[in-house]
Amino acid sequence: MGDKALAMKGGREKASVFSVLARNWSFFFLVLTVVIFSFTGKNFFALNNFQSIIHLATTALLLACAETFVIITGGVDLSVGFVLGLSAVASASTMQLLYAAHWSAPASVLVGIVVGIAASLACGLVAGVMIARFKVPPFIATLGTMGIAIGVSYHICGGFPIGYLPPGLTDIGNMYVLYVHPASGAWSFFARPASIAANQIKELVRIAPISFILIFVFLLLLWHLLKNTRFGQHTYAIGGSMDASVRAGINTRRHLILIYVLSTFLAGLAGIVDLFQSGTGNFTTFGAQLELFAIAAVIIGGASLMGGKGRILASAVGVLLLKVLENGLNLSGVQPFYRYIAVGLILIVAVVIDQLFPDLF
Amino acid sequence: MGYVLEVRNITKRFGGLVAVNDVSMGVQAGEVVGLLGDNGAGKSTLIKVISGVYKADAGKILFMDKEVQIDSPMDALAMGIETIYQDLALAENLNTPANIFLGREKMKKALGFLNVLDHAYMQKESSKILEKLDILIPSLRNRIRALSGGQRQAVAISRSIYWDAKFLIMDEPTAALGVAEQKKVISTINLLKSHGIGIIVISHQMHDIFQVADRMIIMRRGEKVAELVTKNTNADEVVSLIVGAETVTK
Amino acid sequence: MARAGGFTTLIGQRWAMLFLLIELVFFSFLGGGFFTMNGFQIVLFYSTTLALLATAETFVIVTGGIDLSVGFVMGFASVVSAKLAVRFDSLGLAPELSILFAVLVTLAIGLLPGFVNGVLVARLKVPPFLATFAVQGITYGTSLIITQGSAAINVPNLANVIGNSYFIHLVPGRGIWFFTRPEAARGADVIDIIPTMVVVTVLVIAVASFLLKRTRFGRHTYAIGGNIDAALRAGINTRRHLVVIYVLSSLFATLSGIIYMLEYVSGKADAGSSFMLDSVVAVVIGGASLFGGVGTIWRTILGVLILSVLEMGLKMMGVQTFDKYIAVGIILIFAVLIDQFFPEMIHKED
Amino acid sequence: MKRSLVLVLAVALAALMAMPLFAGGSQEAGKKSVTIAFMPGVADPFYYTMEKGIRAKAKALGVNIVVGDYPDSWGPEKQVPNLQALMAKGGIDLLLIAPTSNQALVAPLKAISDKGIPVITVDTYLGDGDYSKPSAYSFPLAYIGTDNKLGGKQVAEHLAKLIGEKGKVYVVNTNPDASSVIDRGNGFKEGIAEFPNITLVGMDYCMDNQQKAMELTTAALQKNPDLAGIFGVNVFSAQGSAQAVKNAGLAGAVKIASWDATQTLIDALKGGDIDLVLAQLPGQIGSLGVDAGYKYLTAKTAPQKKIIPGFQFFTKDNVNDPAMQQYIYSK
Repeated sequence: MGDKALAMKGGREKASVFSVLARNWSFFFLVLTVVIFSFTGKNFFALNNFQSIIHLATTALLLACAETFVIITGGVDLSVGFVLGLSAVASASTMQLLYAAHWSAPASVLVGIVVGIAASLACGLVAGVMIARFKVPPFIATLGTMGIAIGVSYHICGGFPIGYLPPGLTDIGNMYVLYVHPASGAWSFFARPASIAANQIKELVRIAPISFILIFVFLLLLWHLLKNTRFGQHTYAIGGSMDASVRAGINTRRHLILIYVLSTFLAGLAGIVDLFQSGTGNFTTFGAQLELFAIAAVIIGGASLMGGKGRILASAVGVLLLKVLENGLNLSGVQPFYRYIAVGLILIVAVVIDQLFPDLF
Repeated sequence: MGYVLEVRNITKRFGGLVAVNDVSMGVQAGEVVGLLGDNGAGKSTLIKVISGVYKADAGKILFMDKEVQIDSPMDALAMGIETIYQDLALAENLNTPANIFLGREKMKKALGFLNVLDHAYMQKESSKILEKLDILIPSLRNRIRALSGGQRQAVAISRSIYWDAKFLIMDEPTAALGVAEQKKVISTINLLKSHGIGIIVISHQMHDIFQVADRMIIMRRGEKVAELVTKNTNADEVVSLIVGAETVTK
Repeated sequence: MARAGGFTTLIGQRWAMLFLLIELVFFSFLGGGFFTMNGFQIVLFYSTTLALLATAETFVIVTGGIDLSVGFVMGFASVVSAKLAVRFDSLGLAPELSILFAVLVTLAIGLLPGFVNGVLVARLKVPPFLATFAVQGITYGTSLIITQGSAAINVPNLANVIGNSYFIHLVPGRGIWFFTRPEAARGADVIDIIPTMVVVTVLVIAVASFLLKRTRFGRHTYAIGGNIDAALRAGINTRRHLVVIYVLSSLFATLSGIIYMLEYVSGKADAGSSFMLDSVVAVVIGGASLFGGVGTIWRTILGVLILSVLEMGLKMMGVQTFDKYIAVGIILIFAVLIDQFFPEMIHKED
Repeated sequence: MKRSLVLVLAVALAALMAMPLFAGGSQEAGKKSVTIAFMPGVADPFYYTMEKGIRAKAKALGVNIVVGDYPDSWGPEKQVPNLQALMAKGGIDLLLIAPTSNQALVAPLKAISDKGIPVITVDTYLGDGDYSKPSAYSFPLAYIGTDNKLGGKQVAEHLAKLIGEKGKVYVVNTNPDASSVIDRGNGFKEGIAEFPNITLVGMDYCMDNQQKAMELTTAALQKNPDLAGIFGVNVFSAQGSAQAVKNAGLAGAVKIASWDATQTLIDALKGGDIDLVLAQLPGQIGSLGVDAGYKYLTAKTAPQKKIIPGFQFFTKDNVNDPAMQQYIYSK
C-alpha cells in the first residue's frame, strides 16, 4: 500500500500537464464541443444563442449546485427535481390566491416566493433528519421525500399548470441587463430604451439576461461557501470520512441536515426561477428526470458518488456541457433521440478518465 | 498521586455481559503504559470509556487529579485527551493541514468582512509541528490518500500534539506498517514522552510494547490481572498472564 | 441471545411479512373488489414486471452495486422483441415461429447492456451507479431510434394470446380448459385462474432464488458484497463474477421486457422507466442493504408484494391518484427506520 | 419460535388467499341504478374537464359514476393496471375509456367486453378507430372524440391566414407515442401542404415539459430567425413556445397557434402572447359518452359507431365573448 501511494505521489509531480487536463477535462471538452458546433450548427456561434443556453440552464445549474453539496458528503438527493415542481406550484398557487384576494402584485409575489421556499425547506429538513439522525440511506430518505413532494404538489395543482398569476412575472424573469440599439445608439438598463418601439425589439442587441446575475451571485456564493469556509471544509471532511469528522468534533448531524436543507433550498429557488421564466406554476412531469440530469452533471464535473470530492464550478461546466451538447446537436440537425446515447457515452468517458487518474482530482 | 489520568473502579456492562469489571489504573506525565490482553479482554472498552465513546456504569475518572465527567468524545478532546485509533480517523480526501485543523479551522477576514479559511496559516503551523516531531512529509498539499501508512500515522499524531494533548491513547499504532515505519513510530512515541505527555499504547506486538512502555497493564475477561514494570518482567511472563496460566498480583 | 424483548425483535425481523398481512386485511375491508380471487390475481399479474426487475436488482445489490439500467433495458427488450416479431412475421414466418425467434434473439441481445455494465464496473472500476446510468441513456436512446419515439406495434396477435392467457379457464357447468380460453358467448361466466405470465415469473424467480441461495455462485455473490477483498483473496474471480451478475440482471430485465411485449402486444422505449426506482425500493424494503452482502430473493418478493398490494389496494379504495406517492414515501422511510432500529437492538447485546 | 411465527403467518396468508374462492359472486346483489365507469388516459386538464362533463350528465340522468385512478403518465403500462383495479370493484355496467394505446388496450378491453360490459372509447380509439366493419378491435360500442386530424388541418388553415399565407412554420409536438397529438401533427402537415408558400421547418417533441418546449423553440428560432408561425399541440408546448418567442423579442412577429383551452392559454391569448386556441369539447365528449351508454343500457339503442363533436376556435376577437366561456377547460 505504501509503495502504491508513493508511486501515485510521484506521478502527481511529474504529470502536471496531464493532471491539469484530466482535472479539467470537462472544461476542455466543453470548449471542444463549442468549436465543433460552431462549424456544424446553424447560427450556433452567436451571442444570443450562448445567452439563451445559459439562461435556460438556470434551473439545471441550481439543481446541480444542490447536488454538488450532497454528493460531496457521499449522499445523493433524488428529490430535487420534484421539490422544484413543488416549490413552483406552491408559490404559484399562493400568488394566485393572494392576487385574486386583491393583494398588490409585489406583496403576493413575495409571499408566494416565501411559501414556495418554505415548502422546499420542509422536504430537506425531513430528509436531513432521516439521514443524519436515523441513519436512513440518503437514496431512500430522499426517495421518500420525493414521493411526498409529488403527492403534495399534485394536491395543490390537481394536475393543472397554475395560471392567473400577477402580471409581469415573465417580464422580470426574462429581462436583460443591458439593451443597446446599434442603429440609433440608444441604450438602457433593464428595459428597452424608451425611444425604441415594441416592434423594433428585434433590432436591439440585448446583453446578459437577468438570470446571469442570479447565476453569477449563486455560483460565487456557493463556490466561496465550499472553498473558503469551515462549512465547506467540513462538507468535504464528512464525505472523506464520517468517522474522522465525528472525532474531530464536527457536529456531523447538524451539518448533514443543513446540507439537505441547502439542497432543497436551491431546488426550491430553481422552482421560483422556473415560475418567473415560464409564467406558470408547472408541476414536474414524470419523464423530466431533472435529478438524474443534475447528478450526471455533477459527476461529469469530477465529483464522486463515494463522496469527498466535487467542485461547484466544475459542476456548472458539467451542466453547460450537457446543455451545449443538446443545443449543438439540435442546431446541427441531429435527431433528438441520439442525445441520450451521446450523454451516456460522455458519462462513461468521464468516469473512466476519473478512474484512470484517481488522485489527480 | 501524580497521575495525569487515573481511572478508579470502572465497570462497564453490555446487557448481561460485563466488559470491564472494576478496573483501576493511572498514567503519569511522561510515562508510557502498555495495555495488553487477548481479544475480548476489555482493552478497547476501557479506552472507549476514557475517550468518551462509552459511559461507564460505575467508577470514576480523574484527570489532573480532578474528578471529571466525560460524556462524549468532544469532552475528552476539550480536556486534552486525544485518541489515535487504529484507522487513524483521517479524512483521506483532504490534505495534511486540513486534517490537522479539522473541526478547529483557523479563519481570517478577507476583504475586511468575509470570514474565510486561512490556508496559509494552517499550512505554516502544520509544517512547524511536523518539524517539531521530526516528521518528513514530502508535500503538505498532497491528500492523505497519497501518503504512506507511517506518514498518515504521523499526521494523526501531529494533530493531537498540535492541539495540546496532555494525554494520548494509541490503538495499535504499529499495526499494518513496514519495519522502517514501525521504528519511526516508536521513536516518535519516545519523543512525545520526553515532552511530558502521558500515553497509553494498546498493541499486540509484544516487541513494540517492551520497547516503549514503562509499565504494562494486563487484562483478561474484563478484569485487570496484573500491573508490571517493564524492566522487571519478560515476554514469557506477560504471555502467560494474557492467556491466563497464572495470576500475579503486585 | 435476546431473551428480553424477544418478541419485539421478532417483529423487527419479520415486520415486512406482518406489514403485508396488515395491508391484506386492511384492503380486504376497504378496497372495493380487492378481496376476490380476481382482485388477488390482478395484484399478482401486475406485480410480475416489478418482481422480475427487483429480482435483477437483488443480485446486483447483494454485491454492493446498483443497476439503474433495468427499467430501460426492459423497454429496450420490449421494443427489440416487438420489432423482431413484426419483421419475422413480415418475412412470412408462422406467428408461433416469429414470436419464438423474436424472444430468443431478444434474450441474446438483452445480454449486451449487462455485459457493458459488467465490464465497466468490474474491469474499469466505474461506480455501478454511473455505469448503469450511462447504459440507461444508451439503451433508451437506442430504443427511441429504433421506434422513432413511438410504440413498436403490429405484433402478431398470438403475442396477446400468450401474454394474457390463464393457466386454467373454468366455465361452471361446462368444464375446464387449460391455456386457451374457450369460445363462450359474450357475458358468459368464464372463470380465469392463474395468469400464465404469473406462472412464468414464479418459475424464473424460483430459479433465481435457487441460484442465490443454494449454489456456489450465490455464495460468492454474498462474499463479494460482504468484502470484495476477502472474496478476491479466497480465490474468487471477482471480475468475472461481477460481469456475470450484471449480465444476469440484464437478462431478468430483458425477460420482463419480453413479457411486457406479450402482454401489451407492443414495445415501448420507456415501458419500464417508472419501475426502475420501485425495483430498488422493493429490494430495500425486503431488508437488503445498499452496501451489499445482505438480501434474499424471497424477501425482495415480499417487498414487491408490499408495494403492489399497497398500490392496487389504494387504487381499488379509490384513493386520490397522487396520494399513493405520499403513502409509498412514508412507508419507505418507515421501513428503513425499522430496519435501522431493530438490528441495533440486536447488535448491542453481543 | 421464529419458525412457528412464520408458519402461523403462512397459514393465515394461505387462508386469506383461499377465502375469496368461496366468497366470490356475492357482489351483484342489491344494485338498482346504472353504473358507468370512466377510465381517463392521463392526469391532465383535458381529462379532468371530461370527467366534469361526465358527472354533470350522469347527475341529470341519475347514473352512478365511478372514476378510475388517473394514470400519472401516458402509456398502457400505467393505464391497464388502473383499469383492472377499477373493474375489480365490480358492479359496473358500462365503461368509458380513453385507451392510451390503440393496440395494447385491445386485449384487456376485449376481455372486459366479453364479460358482458360494453365499452365506449372516448378521445382516443382502438385500431384505426373504425368500429363499423368487423375486426379484432371492432367490439366497442362507439368512439366519441375530436377529429384530431381535421383539427390539425384547420389550425394550419387559420395559422396560414394569420401569417399571410407565406413563410416558415414550426411544430412543437409532445409525445410521438400518443395517437391524438400525432394526428394533430399530421393534420397540420396536410393543411400546411396546401399553401405552396409556407414551409414546415421541423417538428420536435417536448415530452409534455414546458421548459423543454422553451428550449426547443429557442433553438428553432436560432436556426430560423425568420420563423413566421408556430403550432404548439398542447398546453405545455404552446406555453413554452410562446415564452421562447417572447424571450427572443419576437412577440407579435411570430404567430402561435395552440390546442386545448386551458385558462392559462386563454389568458395568454388575451395577453397577446398567442394568437389562436383550438378548444376541444372534452366536457361534451364525456357527456355524449354517458348519454350513449345510458341509452344503450336502458333502451337497448345502439349508438352510432363514431361520434365526432366539433371544436371551437378562440381568437383575439371572440375570446371575451360570453358564449365562448363555456369552452374553457376547468375541473
